[in-house]
Amino acid sequence: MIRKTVADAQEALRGVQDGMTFMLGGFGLCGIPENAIAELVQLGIKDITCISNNAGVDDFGLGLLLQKKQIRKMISSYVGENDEFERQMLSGELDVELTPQGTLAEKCRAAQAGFPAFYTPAGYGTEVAEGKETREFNGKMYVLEYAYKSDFSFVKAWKGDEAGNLVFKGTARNFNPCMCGASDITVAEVEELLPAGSLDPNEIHIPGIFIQRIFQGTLYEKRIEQRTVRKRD
Amino acid sequence: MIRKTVADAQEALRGVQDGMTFMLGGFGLCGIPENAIAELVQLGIKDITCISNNAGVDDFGLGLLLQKKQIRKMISSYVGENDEFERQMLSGELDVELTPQGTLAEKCRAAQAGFPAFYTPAGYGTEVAEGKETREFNGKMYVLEYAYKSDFSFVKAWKGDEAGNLVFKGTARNFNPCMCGASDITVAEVEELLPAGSLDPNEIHIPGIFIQRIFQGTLYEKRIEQRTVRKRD
Amino acid sequence: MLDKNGIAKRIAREVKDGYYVNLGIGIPTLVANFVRSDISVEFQSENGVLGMGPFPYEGEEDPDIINAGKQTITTLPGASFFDSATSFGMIRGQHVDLTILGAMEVAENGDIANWKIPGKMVKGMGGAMDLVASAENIIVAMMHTNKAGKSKLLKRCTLPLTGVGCVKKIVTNLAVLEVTDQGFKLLERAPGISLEAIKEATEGILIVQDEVPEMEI
Amino acid sequence: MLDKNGIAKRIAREVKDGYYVNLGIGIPTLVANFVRSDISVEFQSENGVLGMGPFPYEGEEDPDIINAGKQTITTLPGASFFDSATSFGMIRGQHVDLTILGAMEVAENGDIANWKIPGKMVKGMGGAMDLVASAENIIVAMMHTNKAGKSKLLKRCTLPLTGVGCVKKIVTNLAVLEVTDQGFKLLERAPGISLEAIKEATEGILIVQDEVPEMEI
Repeated sequence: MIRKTVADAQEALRGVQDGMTFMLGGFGLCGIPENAIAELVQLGIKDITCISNNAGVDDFGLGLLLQKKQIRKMISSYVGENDEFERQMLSGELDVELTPQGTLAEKCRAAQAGFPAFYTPAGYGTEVAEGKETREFNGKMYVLEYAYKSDFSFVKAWKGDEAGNLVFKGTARNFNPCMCGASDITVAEVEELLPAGSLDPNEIHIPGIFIQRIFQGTLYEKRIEQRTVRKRD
Repeated sequence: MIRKTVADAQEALRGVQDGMTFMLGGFGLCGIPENAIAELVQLGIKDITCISNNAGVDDFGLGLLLQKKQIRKMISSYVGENDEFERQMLSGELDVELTPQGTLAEKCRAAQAGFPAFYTPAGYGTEVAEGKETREFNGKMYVLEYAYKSDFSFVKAWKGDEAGNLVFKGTARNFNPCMCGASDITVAEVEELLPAGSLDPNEIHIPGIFIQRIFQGTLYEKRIEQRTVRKRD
Repeated sequence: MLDKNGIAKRIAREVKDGYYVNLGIGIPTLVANFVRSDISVEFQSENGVLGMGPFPYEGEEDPDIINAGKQTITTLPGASFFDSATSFGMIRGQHVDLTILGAMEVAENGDIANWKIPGKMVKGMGGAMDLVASAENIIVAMMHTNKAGKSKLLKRCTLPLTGVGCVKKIVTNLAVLEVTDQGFKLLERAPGISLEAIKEATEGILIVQDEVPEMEI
Repeated sequence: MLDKNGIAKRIAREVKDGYYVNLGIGIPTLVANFVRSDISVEFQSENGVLGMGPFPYEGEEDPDIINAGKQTITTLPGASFFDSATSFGMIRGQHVDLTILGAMEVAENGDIANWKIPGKMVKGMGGAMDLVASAENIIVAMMHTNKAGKSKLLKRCTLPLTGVGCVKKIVTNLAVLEVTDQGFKLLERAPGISLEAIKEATEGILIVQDEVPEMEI
């Protein structure tokens, strides 16, 4: 068994530098790598390019990095719910590249699985496809999209083991599995870090081969964006 | 919940016809859809094209269909361990298309996920790439391979539920998940068929949306090809 | 004239037994409330869940279980969770039978715009571009006119497109329309709405054949 | 001259701490037996397992747990199972650090042939084409000559190729060689094997610089 455990976020983020490109898991505030984000704020790393489906909210998630103006460019599919984001984008401080959500997921998965590029119908005929190669297959038009290249992936899982194997919970899974192994270094933070052999090999969502460093995160806030409930009858 | 359960192999295979193309899961004899194969033998369907990593052994797996000369064409990555296969191939009775194993898996996954084609480095510069489009990305050469089109996928899982959700065991998983939803109709046979709600939604390997029919198989032989053991100390 | 619930109620009648359905944010979300209880339907949310149930009871919200609108949800028996690549595999691979989404504009050729107002609003397309480019069966749920009273059913979209030639059916507060090669074909009128009112609110070509019945909802 | 176990033993020294390794059928499989016990290594098998252990004890064979050679195996703590597309994602994505496989022929330009003898044997390439096209670090384990005594280290392969320009290192019963732009560079001799014997058994260009030490195994 190849051990991937590191002590904490500080050790896990060793090597991050200004100007790097990061992939960050999560959908909205669900399943985001809270500890890695906090450490990036702490380190004050600047001029970051972030590949992440969303940009957090004003005071949580990637919003924390936006507040400190650490992000130079966001690559996302949806960036609503964030006034500071909008302000920086409209003022030109922040570069924003909007990408269809399925394309974003597959650009990560392509990087993970060694595909240089892929054809998707999403965005054909729209400004997203401007300047991109297109091609017809079976009478339908597709756009050629390229795999992302990035320096670090920061993902969040529910349970993990020393070998780097990961299990996710509910919809906190989202982009996290696709980003594992899609960067030079993948850092996984987990709510519960277990000895190797604790997880059933059948139930592992992401094998440890895709992970370089794993640590047990602390103080998860798991903020809810839209608390919707129904009354008991 | 959308029910996918059918009574047995007979009902599950309704609609299969001479000349059709089938995907069949399994690696060697591990994780093969034994009940579906037995039913295809029973029905005497002819001129089949089979997409399957292997072709079984003389008297088991797809070998049973070869014995009865029901297969017109095999698309596989490895076809050793089968004398009747070799005889039919050399005599020209059987058409054989050999495909790199990773390409085979991805041609199934592409069909499942709506990708018309993909670029892989496998086979570049070999006879497998003859007549195929090639392209350079980042200084490396890739071959354009197309998604398979097929009529039925026959897969075998360990546990399944009424909604068609599947869980596989060990290396009996192999090609089975990639073939789900990759044909017009996907038929899953399982060792244990459970009521909806019995499987933890986190632990489902293949969601039921990819499955049209599911049934509990019977009399699994699970033959071992290479029984390798060590002595107790 | 229908309200949002009325539109959702009418669309719910398009949901057939055995359908997997993806519901967009806004009016489409309401459709789930009106689907007949005697048919089997599963709702997919592109953030990675199939078999969505109702909102949780107070105090039972799980931050790890949300829909694409970031709302806390529950799951029903037979549900499953999966990653984003698999989720869009379902969508791109046309395993989802029906997609219902909102729009800012729809053109008579089936083009749709719903993600950007240049210089004003840029929230992003989310999964909408994947959904409209892949789905075989797309229904748009929207008001017939915008807040300024201008038609949203146009000859050509003026806003940046989400997808081209993809919309099949539109249900508005005034009418049900089908997108055909010739333009918007009027199928049904909302209760009490005249043909004239619909004509006036529709900028694109409106095709009216025979009697146009009132909706049943 | 080394026997098969000797070749495997020498190759085992190329396996470094922290490596994920894919072992082909035949001699490569034996390598697992000789890897130092004080380093951490995980074996991947392309049919969908990472963290392979030894063969099971008699009576404990599980037909659902095999390796790519269809042999019954066990798994070690930290193991995982996955599907074939994910497995080749690991391989294509270069997450596997070292690939060791057999060959029928290797050429001085790094080409390899190991899947087909026209008119005689066509078992198929299995995962070999994916492995050699993707891996950054490929070691070939084979006899230096074939049964007829002909060299298997050639100027050009005569059999249908498995991959082009991909082999980096070769360990045979006679020698350890590196594939360079100039040809096969002789790195080590098997115990008791003369330079002359290696030259005679090598059809391709053999580069001999300085003293060539005997292998340590």
